[in-house]
Amino acid sequence: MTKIEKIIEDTGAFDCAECGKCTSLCPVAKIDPNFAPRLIVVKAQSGLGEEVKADKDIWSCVTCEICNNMCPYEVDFTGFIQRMRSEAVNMGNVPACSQAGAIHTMQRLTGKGQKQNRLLWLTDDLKVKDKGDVYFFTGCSYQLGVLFKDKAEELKRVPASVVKMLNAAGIEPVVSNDEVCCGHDLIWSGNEAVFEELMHKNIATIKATGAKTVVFSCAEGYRTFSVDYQDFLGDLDFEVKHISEYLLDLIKQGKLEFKDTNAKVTYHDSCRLGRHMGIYEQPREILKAMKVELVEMPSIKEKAIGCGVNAFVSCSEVSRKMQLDRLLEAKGTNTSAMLTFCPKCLIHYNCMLRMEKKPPELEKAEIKLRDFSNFIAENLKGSP
Amino acid sequence: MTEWDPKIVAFCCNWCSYAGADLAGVSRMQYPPNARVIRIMCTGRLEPEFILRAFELGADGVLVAGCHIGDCHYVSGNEKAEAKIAMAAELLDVLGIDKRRLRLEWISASEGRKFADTMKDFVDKLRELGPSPLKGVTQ
Amino acid sequence: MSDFEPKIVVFLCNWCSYAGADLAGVSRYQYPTNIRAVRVMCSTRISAHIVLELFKEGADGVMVSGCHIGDCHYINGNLFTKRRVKLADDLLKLTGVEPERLRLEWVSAAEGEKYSQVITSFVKKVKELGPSPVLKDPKLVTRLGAAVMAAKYFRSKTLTCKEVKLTAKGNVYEEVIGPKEYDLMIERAIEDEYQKSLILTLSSQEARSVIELAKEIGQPTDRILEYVVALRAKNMLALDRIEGTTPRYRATIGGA
Amino acid sequence: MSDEEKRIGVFICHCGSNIAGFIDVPAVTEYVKTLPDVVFATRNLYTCADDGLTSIKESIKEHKLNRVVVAACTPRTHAPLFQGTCQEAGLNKYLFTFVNIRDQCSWVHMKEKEKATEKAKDLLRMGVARARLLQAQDEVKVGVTSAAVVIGGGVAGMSAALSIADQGFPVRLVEKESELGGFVRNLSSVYQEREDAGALLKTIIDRVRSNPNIEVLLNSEVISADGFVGNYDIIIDTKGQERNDKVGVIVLATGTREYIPKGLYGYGQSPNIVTLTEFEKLVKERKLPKLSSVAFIQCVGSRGQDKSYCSRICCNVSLKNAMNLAENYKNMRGLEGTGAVVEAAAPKETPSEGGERRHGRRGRRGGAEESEEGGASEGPKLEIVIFNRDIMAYGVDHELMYNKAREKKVRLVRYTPKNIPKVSVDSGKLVIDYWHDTLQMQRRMTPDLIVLATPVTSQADAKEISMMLKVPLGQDGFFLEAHVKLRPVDFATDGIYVCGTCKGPADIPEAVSQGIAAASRASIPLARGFVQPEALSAFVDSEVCSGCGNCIEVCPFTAIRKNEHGKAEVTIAACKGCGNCGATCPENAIFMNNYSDEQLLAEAKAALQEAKG
Amino acid sequence: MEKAESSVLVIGGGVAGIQASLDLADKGVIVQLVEKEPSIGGKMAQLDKTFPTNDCSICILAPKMADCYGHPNINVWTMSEVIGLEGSKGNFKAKVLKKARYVDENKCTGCGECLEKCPTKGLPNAWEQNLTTRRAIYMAFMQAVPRVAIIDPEHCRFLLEGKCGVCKKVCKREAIDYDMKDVEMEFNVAAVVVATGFDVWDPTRSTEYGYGKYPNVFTAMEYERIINAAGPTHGHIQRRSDGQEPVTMAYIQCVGSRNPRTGHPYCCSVCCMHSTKESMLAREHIEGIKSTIFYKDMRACAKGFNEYVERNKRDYGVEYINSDATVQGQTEKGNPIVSFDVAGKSHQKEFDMVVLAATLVPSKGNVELAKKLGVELDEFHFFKMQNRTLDPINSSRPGVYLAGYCAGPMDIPESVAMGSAAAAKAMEALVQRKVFA
Repeated sequence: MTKIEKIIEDTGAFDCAECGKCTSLCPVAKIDPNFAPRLIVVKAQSGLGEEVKADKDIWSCVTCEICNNMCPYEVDFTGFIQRMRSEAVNMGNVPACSQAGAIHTMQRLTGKGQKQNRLLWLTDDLKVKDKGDVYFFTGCSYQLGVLFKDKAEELKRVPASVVKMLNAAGIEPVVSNDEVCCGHDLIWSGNEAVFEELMHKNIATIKATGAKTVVFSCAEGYRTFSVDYQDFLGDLDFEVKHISEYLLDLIKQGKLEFKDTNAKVTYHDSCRLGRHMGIYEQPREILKAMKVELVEMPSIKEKAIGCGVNAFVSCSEVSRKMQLDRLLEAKGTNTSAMLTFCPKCLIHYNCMLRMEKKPPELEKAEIKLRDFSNFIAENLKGSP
Repeated sequence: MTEWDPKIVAFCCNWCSYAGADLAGVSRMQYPPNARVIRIMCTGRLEPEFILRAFELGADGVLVAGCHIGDCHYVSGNEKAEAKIAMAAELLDVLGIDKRRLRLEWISASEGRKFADTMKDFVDKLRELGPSPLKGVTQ
Repeated sequence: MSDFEPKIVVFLCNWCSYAGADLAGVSRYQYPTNIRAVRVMCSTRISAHIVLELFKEGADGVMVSGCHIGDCHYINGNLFTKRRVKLADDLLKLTGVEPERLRLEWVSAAEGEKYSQVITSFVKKVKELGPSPVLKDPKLVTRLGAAVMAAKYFRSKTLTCKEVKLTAKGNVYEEVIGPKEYDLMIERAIEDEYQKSLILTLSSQEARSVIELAKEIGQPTDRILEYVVALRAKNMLALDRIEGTTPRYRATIGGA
Repeated sequence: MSDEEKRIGVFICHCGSNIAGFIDVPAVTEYVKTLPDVVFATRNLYTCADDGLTSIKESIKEHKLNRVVVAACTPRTHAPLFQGTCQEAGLNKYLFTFVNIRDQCSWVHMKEKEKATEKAKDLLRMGVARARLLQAQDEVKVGVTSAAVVIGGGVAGMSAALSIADQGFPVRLVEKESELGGFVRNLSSVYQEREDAGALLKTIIDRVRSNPNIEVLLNSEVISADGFVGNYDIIIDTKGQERNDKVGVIVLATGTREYIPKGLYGYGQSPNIVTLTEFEKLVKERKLPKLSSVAFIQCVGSRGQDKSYCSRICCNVSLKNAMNLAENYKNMRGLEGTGAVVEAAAPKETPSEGGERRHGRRGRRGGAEESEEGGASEGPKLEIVIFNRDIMAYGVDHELMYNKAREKKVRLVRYTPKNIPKVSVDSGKLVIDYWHDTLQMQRRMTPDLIVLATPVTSQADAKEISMMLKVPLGQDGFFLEAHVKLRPVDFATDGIYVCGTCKGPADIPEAVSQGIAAASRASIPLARGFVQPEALSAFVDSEVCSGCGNCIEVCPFTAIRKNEHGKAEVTIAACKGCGNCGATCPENAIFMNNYSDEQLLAEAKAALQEAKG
Repeated sequence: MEKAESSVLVIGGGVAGIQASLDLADKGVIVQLVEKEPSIGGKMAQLDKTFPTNDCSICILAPKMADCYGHPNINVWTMSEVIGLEGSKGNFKAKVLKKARYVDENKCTGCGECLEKCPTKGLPNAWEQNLTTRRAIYMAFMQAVPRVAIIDPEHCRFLLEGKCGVCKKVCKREAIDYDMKDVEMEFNVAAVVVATGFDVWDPTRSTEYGYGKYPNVFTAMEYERIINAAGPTHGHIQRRSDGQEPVTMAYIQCVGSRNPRTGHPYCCSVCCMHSTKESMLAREHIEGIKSTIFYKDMRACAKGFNEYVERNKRDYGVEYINSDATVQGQTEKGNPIVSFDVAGKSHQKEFDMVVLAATLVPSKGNVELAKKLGVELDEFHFFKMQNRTLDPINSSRPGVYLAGYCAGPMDIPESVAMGSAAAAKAMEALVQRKVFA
């Protein structure tokens, strides 16, 4: 069995009945009619795998998983794309990464074995432990906040916000300076080798703390642990939870209280958290518990429009159009902020909002992007 | 690695610093051989990625040298570089790479001496800091 | 003419149109009171002569309503209905009674509203036409009598039931006849039958000469002569007496 | 009867205010009393209520009524009730008539009370006119021969025979071949469960053979059938020996045969181009050649290529065979063991419940070995392609098989009639050049075997049987049932029923189902022991009849035939009273019971008289 | 009570159940026909026309309904459900719960006076797919059999608050009975025929079609009512958003079916054909209407179906596009935008109206009923056949037989045939009982 055959086998690409539903739903195909998910899969099935590997379409896919979610035959399109990308890279079809690839390099660098300073955000008022049941995977929020200072500096505050929330509920999470990048952007840009290294490091780090539950604020880290790590390693020794799930439990137990706020917000389902992981209701329920008014955009949940970029490999006109569509929807809600758990969404949407020549429709848009965890933490009872 | 010697990647802008380095040469000013100079048109062109890549590929230090503020051949490229370097430094810090391993200097075409001194000083500093923390592991 | 309330007889097939008429009632669709419905099992039951008989009795209008083509409870009865109503229509035209007084409609069991609309429009049409001229005009009565007779004739009846056979499968020589050709064939046959019936009817009242008949019927004498010869050959018409040189004929079988 | 004094009683219903609110019922009642032969007229708040019905019964006795008219809602719902009431009072139900003054009068003229009242009077006058001409009718009871003949011993015919027999009636099962089984004898496996077709047939044949009510006549044909529902005289020919028999009902299950694709897709040019049924035989006889690549081509000769219809079953048969090849090729060739042809039918896939699996991935990268099927190691895989226009995997099992086939890497390539695959034979090698519609490119494959899925078609003797039994064939050559929706196993002619593939393509469960259904219909007259149609039938006055045969031609139920005197004769048991013959008869020799010309004209003409008073 | 040896219980009064009942009753068997709705007729009564002949559905069904109700051997129990089945083949004891209708079936004449006077208006008319309203006392539908009113106890003011009583006042037949109670009945029967039919799947659960979000997206069942002359719009095709007549229409196939994700991986067998029929009828209603059918596989695979589809293409100009399609938004005018894939290229097209061929799924009540009957369901909640090839009519319990869609997807003639077949099986059970008793 060749590698491509194995990929087809594992992702169920042979189940495709060529119905075309994926294309009809695909946000990329809508903007670029020459792109069709079904065509990629049918080509691979029909013995034209080499062509698929060499084609730029492999990088045009935004891996938003609308197709996966709706494919009647459960063909794992994004899984197929993810794995074909690594094949593509091997044959020299490489993506044009944003920021010349700085993000990917930064991520690779986390795993070189040096002593990092990952916990710079950790102030004295925050209570954390070295060993314990609950591990908080901080991810690269802070680093991204540094790297995108002009676009998303608030990301630097996310880890602190999460610890603050957990502390407020009486939980002292474990955080570790030995943690490395989860590898999300690496696996999605075809670098399986380094991804695996990072994965093993993280698993070892978490194991060493004795954690039974690992919580994430970052949607991508959550997805990577839940899907990709398990794809390589099988079941993990610990439970993987998103902060929204985790917090909602705490809220239901009455362990968290919020101050009165008359904020009116809208919520953006990022593809990783929503379609990839099926977390739609928890963030909404948290907002309800916070008594924050939620105004929904027209496309939400499984139909939510994505940010148009994945793993910083596919920033194009398609991305711009998708971002614009989403921001116009957000503008239509007349709310003070669009909340999201995905740091990338924050960066990409802000990238458009802060463009020097932004589209005229956005000229007067008051919409602001906000990280959800930060927003919760700011509204905890007793916070300034 | 008994004979460790710092490796430096130096990004020099075409108009000022590269000319300054030339001048140092023309003037036969001696400085340690640890730097590999990469000419760029302007420090404004410098991407943080270059710095990160340099370290990833084994550099012990990165030097960025451009025109003095106000002298930029492209008006304000060097101002942008300043911001980027600051950001890169902060990032290096988080990554556990001492930010002193990254150095930004303004060296004009006439400052051959400054170029040579900067190099000497940087190599000394790096010797103090020892090999890049990324090394030992990548082998 | 505003106070003219026509009397209209409507034949409804039991399975579709009668149910449709009931549905109009159940749904309270209102329509004029002028219609008098007669229920039959299938619209195919209504032969042309029944329709013509009613016109002869002074009906202001007659409507036949059955299932839509293809919906017939008896498979294809309504195909024949179509033919039979066409036959009545052709004969009606020959008598000089306005053919608009006869109508064929398909109303299904779900079409209560359509039924009320069909009735409303038909009543309106008949009101526009005014009262039936038949009862005031003995000539028309005679002609309708002849039409009734013609409708009952072998040839008319046989031809009307052979449409499918002749237009689809062909005659005994396996010649398939086109629908238009078939229509034309029927029209000609019906006209012949009608004229013959009229001759018989007129000559059953009193012995008639060919010229008299030609005048009464409004056809050329040679044509009437042909019919007279044909009828004599079948012993339906006999020489009564010769007045001068003019032979006068009398029908041997009763006219209408 | 006609001389008898007519005594008509009229009952007018108020239906609460539904009628009385819009029609002056008392005035109508008074008017009715003035009509000839009306000896009694009354009105009820609800005629259908107990007191109303009692009043009808009592009045019949008290006033010696011999005709009853009820004016009320609609006969469609209420006529049977009043007819029953008349019968209870000893009055023949055909002496009852209904006048619709609610659904077709009061409710549709709610704002014109005066005119509606006039109309109601007219309607009653019409009803009374009709009532005067009503005749008592006896519903004719015709006895039934308590036996059935089933023509055709395939699965449909056997199923029909079994069910009729199990309902307690003797059955002759007539099969023209020398053994039972029909078309299924050609097949190697049955696709629903992919079980052995031979074993399945054996089960059914054993059931038939051991049923004491079934007489199996092999090498036999029904060569003549005469009569009508309940009473058929048939002649069965067994190898030249004729046997006269009497049966009450006939079930047709004459089956089907495969279309031979002469001149299509290189058929005949290579022994490795076979039809689907020939392929089944190869499998059954274990003569399958060594294969590395197989192509199935669907819709060969069907869906407009020669036959206009879709043959329904071939997609699923091809899918079954493709899957057998993919899963079980070794066993199919009989290289191993001597067990059943298909041993290792895979367990039925349990599909996942709604949306829980967000990631459709079937194998993990880490766990490659465990997820792999053993098949991969057994040398090169068999390439299987099905060229199709649409896959007709209707229903549950077929669609699941379709999904499963793709999982097994059966490739499905769609073609359109404009771009059909081209088969060529190049020095013994098979080549298929085809246009891939999704990829929009010309492609080629070189299979070892090409299987052409051709439709099933009607039997050669279908026309003969159709003429013998006077039952129609459709345009496609299959027998035409009475109504495609609601009478799927009946013919328009009572007493003859149809099931299985002689009526159109059907798979085995469908044929079985239809067979049992036909048995149900056929055993109705057998169970009743008689047929008793409503007394609405036509009557031929044989004195007047000229024997022209027009009526025979128009009768949709073949209820009229020429008797030995050359005159038309109506089989009352088969007549439904539509009146087509009556309207057609050029001699006016046909009289319609209960809907005679006289009655219709009397009713209609009464409408034209001006109402008095 | 009837003797078991001459009685059969039929559950479900749709076309399959009616057929089974009539076949049995014509053989002299006493049939207890149990229907949970207020009228028999089932889903077929709701359809406008039937394919491939475009016969008027209610026209051909109504005589059967009337025959069934009026048959001396059939007892029709509407508003009733089976709540238990004891015993064994040949000798069952069935418990049936007849729910209170609050209107005496023997008295009500179906005049409808009460319907006009009832003050509680505006309740959704489920039979008309909620496209119109009814009152608290209502008739199941125009051609209902029995044609008897029914009171909705959840909305009747009298039943809820003890005030009102208008219907009782206007009913001169005194048919209204507010004190009516649910009644439990018991029947001795030799066999049981299950014919519970299907439910139409609610496509709001599949967001890709925008049903419920975009007003001009309809289900096929809604559309059947819309084009029906007796339906909520009197047969005029109108958009939900503005009442306008559509000029372009799209029909999307396999909505919720052939989709393992929705739990319905199977093909419902009829949608290709009913969409073909509906597009044909659209053209008969509106001259010049342009219809497009989006399909995965055009399953026109029974008698006359392929020809029907070809005729639709040729004579009615209906376009067939081989792609699964979804509704991705709507224009300002409320035109749904349909997105689809032709030969690997994405297309978006707006239509005035979209009709979804929402799949038909086993009746919701099957799970509960199967428990009560002691029979097995398959994983999709269809009643399980004992053996698909050999004994497709038998359920897993001897003496209980299956007919119609409750045993798997099928169209009307198949359901009718299976109705007859189930009757035959039930008859066999009766005969065996007599022989071996």
